[in-house]
Amino acid sequence: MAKADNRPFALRTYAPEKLREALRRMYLIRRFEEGAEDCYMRGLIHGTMHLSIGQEASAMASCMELTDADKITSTHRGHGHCIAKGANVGRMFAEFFGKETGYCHGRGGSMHIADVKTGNLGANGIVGGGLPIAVGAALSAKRLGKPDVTVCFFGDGANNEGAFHEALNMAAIWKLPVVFVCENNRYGMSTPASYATAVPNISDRAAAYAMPGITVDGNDFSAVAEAVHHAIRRARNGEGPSLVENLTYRWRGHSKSDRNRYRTKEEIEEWMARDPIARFQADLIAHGILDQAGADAIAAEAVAAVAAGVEFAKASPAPDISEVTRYVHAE
Amino acid sequence: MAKADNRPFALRTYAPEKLREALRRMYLIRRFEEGAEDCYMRGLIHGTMHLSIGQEASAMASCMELTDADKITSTHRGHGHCIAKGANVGRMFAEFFGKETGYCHGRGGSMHIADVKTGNLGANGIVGGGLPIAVGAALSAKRLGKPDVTVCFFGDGANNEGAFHEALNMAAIWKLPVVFVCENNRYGMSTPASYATAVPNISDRAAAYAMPGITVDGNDFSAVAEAVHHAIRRARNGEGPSLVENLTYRWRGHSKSDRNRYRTKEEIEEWMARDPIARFQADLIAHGILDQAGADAIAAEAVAAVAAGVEFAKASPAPDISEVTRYVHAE
Amino acid sequence: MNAINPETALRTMSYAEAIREAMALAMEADPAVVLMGEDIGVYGGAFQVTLDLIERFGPDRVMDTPISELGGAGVAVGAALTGLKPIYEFQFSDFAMLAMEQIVNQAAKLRYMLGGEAAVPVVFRLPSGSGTGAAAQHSQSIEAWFGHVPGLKVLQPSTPEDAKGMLLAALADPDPVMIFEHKLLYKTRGHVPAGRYLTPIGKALVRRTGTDLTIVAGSIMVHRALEAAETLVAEGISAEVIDLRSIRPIDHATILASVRKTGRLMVVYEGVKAFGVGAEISALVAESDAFDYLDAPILRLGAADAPVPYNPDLERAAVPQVDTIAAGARRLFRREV
Amino acid sequence: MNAINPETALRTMSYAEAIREAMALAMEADPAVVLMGEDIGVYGGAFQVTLDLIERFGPDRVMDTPISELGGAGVAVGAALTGLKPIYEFQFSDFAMLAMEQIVNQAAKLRYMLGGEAAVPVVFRLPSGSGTGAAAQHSQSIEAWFGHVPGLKVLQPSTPEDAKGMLLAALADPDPVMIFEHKLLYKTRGHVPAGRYLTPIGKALVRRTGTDLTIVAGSIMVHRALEAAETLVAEGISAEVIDLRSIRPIDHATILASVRKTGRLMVVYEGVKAFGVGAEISALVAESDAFDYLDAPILRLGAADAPVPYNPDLERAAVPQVDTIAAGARRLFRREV
Ligand SMILES: Cc1ncc(C[n+]2csc(CCOP(=O)(O)OP(=O)(O)O)c2C)c(N)n1
Ligand SMILES: Cc1ncc(C[n+]2csc(CCOP(=O)(O)OP(=O)(O)O)c2C)c(N)n1
Ligand SMILES: [Mg+2]
Ligand SMILES: [Mg+2]
Repeated sequence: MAKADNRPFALRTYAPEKLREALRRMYLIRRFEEGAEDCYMRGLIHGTMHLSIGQEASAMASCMELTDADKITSTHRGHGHCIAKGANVGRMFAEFFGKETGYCHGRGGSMHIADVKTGNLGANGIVGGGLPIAVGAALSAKRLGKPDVTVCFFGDGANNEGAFHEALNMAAIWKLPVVFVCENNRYGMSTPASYATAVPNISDRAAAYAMPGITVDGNDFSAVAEAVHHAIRRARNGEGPSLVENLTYRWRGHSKSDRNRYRTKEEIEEWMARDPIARFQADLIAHGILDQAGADAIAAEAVAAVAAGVEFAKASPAPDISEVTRYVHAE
Repeated sequence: MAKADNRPFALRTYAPEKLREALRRMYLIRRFEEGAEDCYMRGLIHGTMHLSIGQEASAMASCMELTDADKITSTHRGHGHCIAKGANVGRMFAEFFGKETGYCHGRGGSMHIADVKTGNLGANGIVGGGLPIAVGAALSAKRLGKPDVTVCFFGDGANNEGAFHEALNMAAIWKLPVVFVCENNRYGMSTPASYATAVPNISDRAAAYAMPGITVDGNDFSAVAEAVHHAIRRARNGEGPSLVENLTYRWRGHSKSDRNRYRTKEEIEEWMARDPIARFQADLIAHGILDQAGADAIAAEAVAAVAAGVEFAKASPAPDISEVTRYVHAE
Repeated sequence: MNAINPETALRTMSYAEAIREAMALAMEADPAVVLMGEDIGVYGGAFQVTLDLIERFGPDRVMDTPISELGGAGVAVGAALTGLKPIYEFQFSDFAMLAMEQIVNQAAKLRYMLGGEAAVPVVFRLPSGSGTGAAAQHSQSIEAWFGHVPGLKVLQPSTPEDAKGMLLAALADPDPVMIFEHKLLYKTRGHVPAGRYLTPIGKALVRRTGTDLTIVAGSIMVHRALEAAETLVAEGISAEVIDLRSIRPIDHATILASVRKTGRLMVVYEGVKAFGVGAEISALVAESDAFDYLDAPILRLGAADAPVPYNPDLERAAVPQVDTIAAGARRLFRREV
Repeated sequence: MNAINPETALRTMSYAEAIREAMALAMEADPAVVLMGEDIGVYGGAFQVTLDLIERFGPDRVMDTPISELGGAGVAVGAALTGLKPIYEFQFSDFAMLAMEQIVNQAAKLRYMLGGEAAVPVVFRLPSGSGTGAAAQHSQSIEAWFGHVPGLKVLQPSTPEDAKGMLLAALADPDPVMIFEHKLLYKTRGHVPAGRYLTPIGKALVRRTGTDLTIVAGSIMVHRALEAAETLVAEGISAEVIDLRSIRPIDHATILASVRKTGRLMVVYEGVKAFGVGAEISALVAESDAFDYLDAPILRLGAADAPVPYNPDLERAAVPQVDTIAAGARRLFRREV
């Protein structure tokens, strides 16, 4: 009998390069959002943005098994999903800067960023707005006979929208290949999930749709990867949807205008101590997939990519002011 | 020790007069709807109507403990609820005839019939439309310090509306005095509940709102009365909402334009054999609360009341055509 | 559909049948076309428009949806974004109010928000209008709202021929299209050409030429306006009747040309008068050079300022009828508006 | 609110503070008044309008709702039907699209459908408009839609004084009222009388008198129109600026009187031009006797026919600004529209 493999799921399942790439993308998400925050502070970006710093494991581990043909639907807090799915940070910055080279040609901004070519159907400014859209994407795959799955990201707050209920029910009755990934960061804006949601775990609601539901430590890369892996396998096998709840936390405020009146410094610090990137990196090093020098190189690469992305965005042209109605309809 | 009372819940709980009155109202519902159907066939009523014949136990047993201060919200299939809650069939017919003496002064018709004075906040043409409204009524009771409860009727089809989800969640987090009564007659229009709803019992969804849920034989008066009794007690005690699912069946088509392509004659006949009125009457007779002559008198009384109601409606004046915009705003 | 010879010049069928024929043709030609909606399967739809299609195309392509308009419309949007061409039927246009989010925030805006990198070729069908005794929540005419929404196309066919041609045009369009179908028109009959043809989106049609007065009307009001126009002949009033087949985009040119010719304009529509289709048409003329040709104020005939009442006499009184249209025209000549 | 002497003639506060003062006054006077909405408690609302009210009135009267707009609005409707007077805040007016069913099918129609036997005294507050870089789903101006809905009252205060007075008037009204508050106005300051006063619903206000041109504008556009009017003085154009404080009902009399005087009309609004507020105002004038006084076509300045773009220059270009308003006025004198 072979010796039992006691490594965490992700480490025994994915090739070392794939794991290192995952770490790289997690660093990229972190540095990208810090960079965006910095640009915002310096007045280079207008509007608002919702940072996912602290939630990188949830985004990245949920995308480990997705190809460009697989789809995701994302949220207002979508930079992490976008990068995890394979987007280019230069074009993302360009979008934040409102440039024609941005993913949305400067029309969408942070809340609508999408990269349809890598299967990212877009962030969404409407809480819960992506849920039925994800089910529709899964319906397309099933009807067109494709093996693609759709991963639908949404927050704890979104789970109280009617759209959640309608979408999950339809996905279930039609056994569609979709994985609902709830990123429960404990708050919908300022409102605690424990106040707004009648059940302790959002995955408790999976039973109302006769689908499997599981709650995992969303800052544990491997735990998320494992839960989503099973859900994706189920989806690809035609067994229908699943609900995976990743318990996590955003370090920053809800948006740039958050005055943080609803949570304590202690709570924030407690969660910062559970940094999902540091944890994943430590795991990789502990299991010999990476050494410290390699980790440092990956981290440095992320810094460089972000810096280059900002430069690309700055150097890019703005949309022509006369083209305000361009892209409303097919050309 | 006293001898155990083996009579069905309703019979050991409610006074004989109250039970006989319940039977009377059930007959009234049946005869009223048959009368309405007849008037419709004869061209006296226009539009459409949704008959609840076969579902009388669900309506009546759910209203046994309600006072005029307690509220109900009803549905497009609302005649039974309306009569059970205490409405006058003359004014109901007058409404169907579009008369100024009707409950809605001829503006509403069957789908909007209401009798606010007896606590009926109205039928609703929008499936699921009454669910949040019921929660609002329960909120009023709680905030205004009143002991009133609200019974919210809705169908199996309505349970897939987002409004269901949002309403039940809010009722639960605020522990509001509302009882959600799902009349599962197996179809939403033509669509089987078993197809449209991902779970076998709609009461299975109560767990998603951390509230008690129970499924009962909706044609068994006592079973419904018992389930609703406990739910109302819970509500009045400040313990929050409950979900009661009454399994029942409508003998008629969905509406007057139903061509009945989706269910079999056998199925309909099977359910007609489970007539909730005959069953309740037999129970009352078996337990000596009524004899056959008394039952016949009650039935005859319903016939007479319906005939008188039709006459009242016919004799009533129509609204003045110049008053088409009357009642849009407070006068 | 089966027994009709495509060579026959005058194929007559009902508006509902014409829509059904368009759907069947499209489904035969393109496996990506799917139908979604409540009770559109064995029931055939509340107005029997999809009757028997589930037998022909199966439940995978004629999908009964749960009573979940927001979700259903959203699934259609997501499907359209990823390769299907869904036709989503709202059982009544009133229920589109549950799905405004997906129609307006998502379908209409996705291409733009994504900088042209995505398309949402979805078609929404919406049975609309009053006259059936179904009262306030089942009788509305809310098409004007969607005229206010960039990214949408909004159609309202008045004949079986257009009902078919517009649905086929909508399916050929890469962007979201809403088609308002008047419930009272479903059983009206008319000539419908065989095979596939596209009624151009955004083009109004002069249904009757006249010299003294332009009546712009849409959907069922076209028929009432035509009837009223006939009664006006005896009074020496020659009315031109324009069928406003498309609310978004609007065919300015046809309307303005007619007004320049007649010097008088009346707009007839079933929606509530205020903020309705009439306001937009009136404003288009009032801001154009056709303004100089006007010999009388612009008259709007829309619904009374009330929800649709149940009582049949009130219901009739609430919206323009042949006699009120004719009376409106007369007022324009006496200048008493 | 606390330290201010009610005798002081010029109490200055922000638009947001004025709304807050109105809510606090109403809540003190009437225990039936409750606030509902997302993050209106400790967070103080997305735009800080309800800041600190939860501390004063407690969570039973300042109720954070889950992210459930349809349900939340519906709960407010049900509560209004049964004795409470809820003020429901949509975090952004864009999200009202999730609740159109409850607003339009229920709140607006209940009194009518029930033949006058019920009332729904609910107030919906809707932060609205562009200019914040929040892009297509957080920047819309959809007030025109509600102008099309009998049973509703629709307000758009442009000053702190009106913001307070209209909210108090809305609470005193027995029927549902929607108040559109422009996000860019929240921090603008102005005089606000102390105590309880009601700004009449349905009355427009002449903010600037003039003789040559009538500009009808609402909400933030009032300020831009006033600024444009000043620049026009040098060019010899005397513009009258009317603040369209109420969209439903509309104050015909004030608008028509002004147009009869000036002979020229321009309507400025932030919603999409087509089917917007401008269409209704234009049509009202074009169907009235004021039509005879018009010396030029009626000009509408609304938003570009596109969703609101993210890029700040595009965003600015998409809606009327002071310079485009002034240019519009000039066009009316050159008759090049
Ligand atoms: C329909 C809708 N309602 C409200 C909002 C405002 N809003 C934006 S994000 C947010 C909180 C969402 O919470 P959650 O789903 O938990 O996601 P998180 O922000 O925590 O990632 C709210 C209320 C919105 N954008 N859309
Ligand atoms: C929002 C909405 N969607 C659809 C309809 C059309 N409709 C009316 S009743 C009905 C079926 C409702 O089913 P259920 O809730 O089970 O009630 P039942 O008719 O069986 O009593 C449908 C689809 C509607 N009135 N409102
Ligand atoms: Mg959250
Ligand atoms: Mg049913």
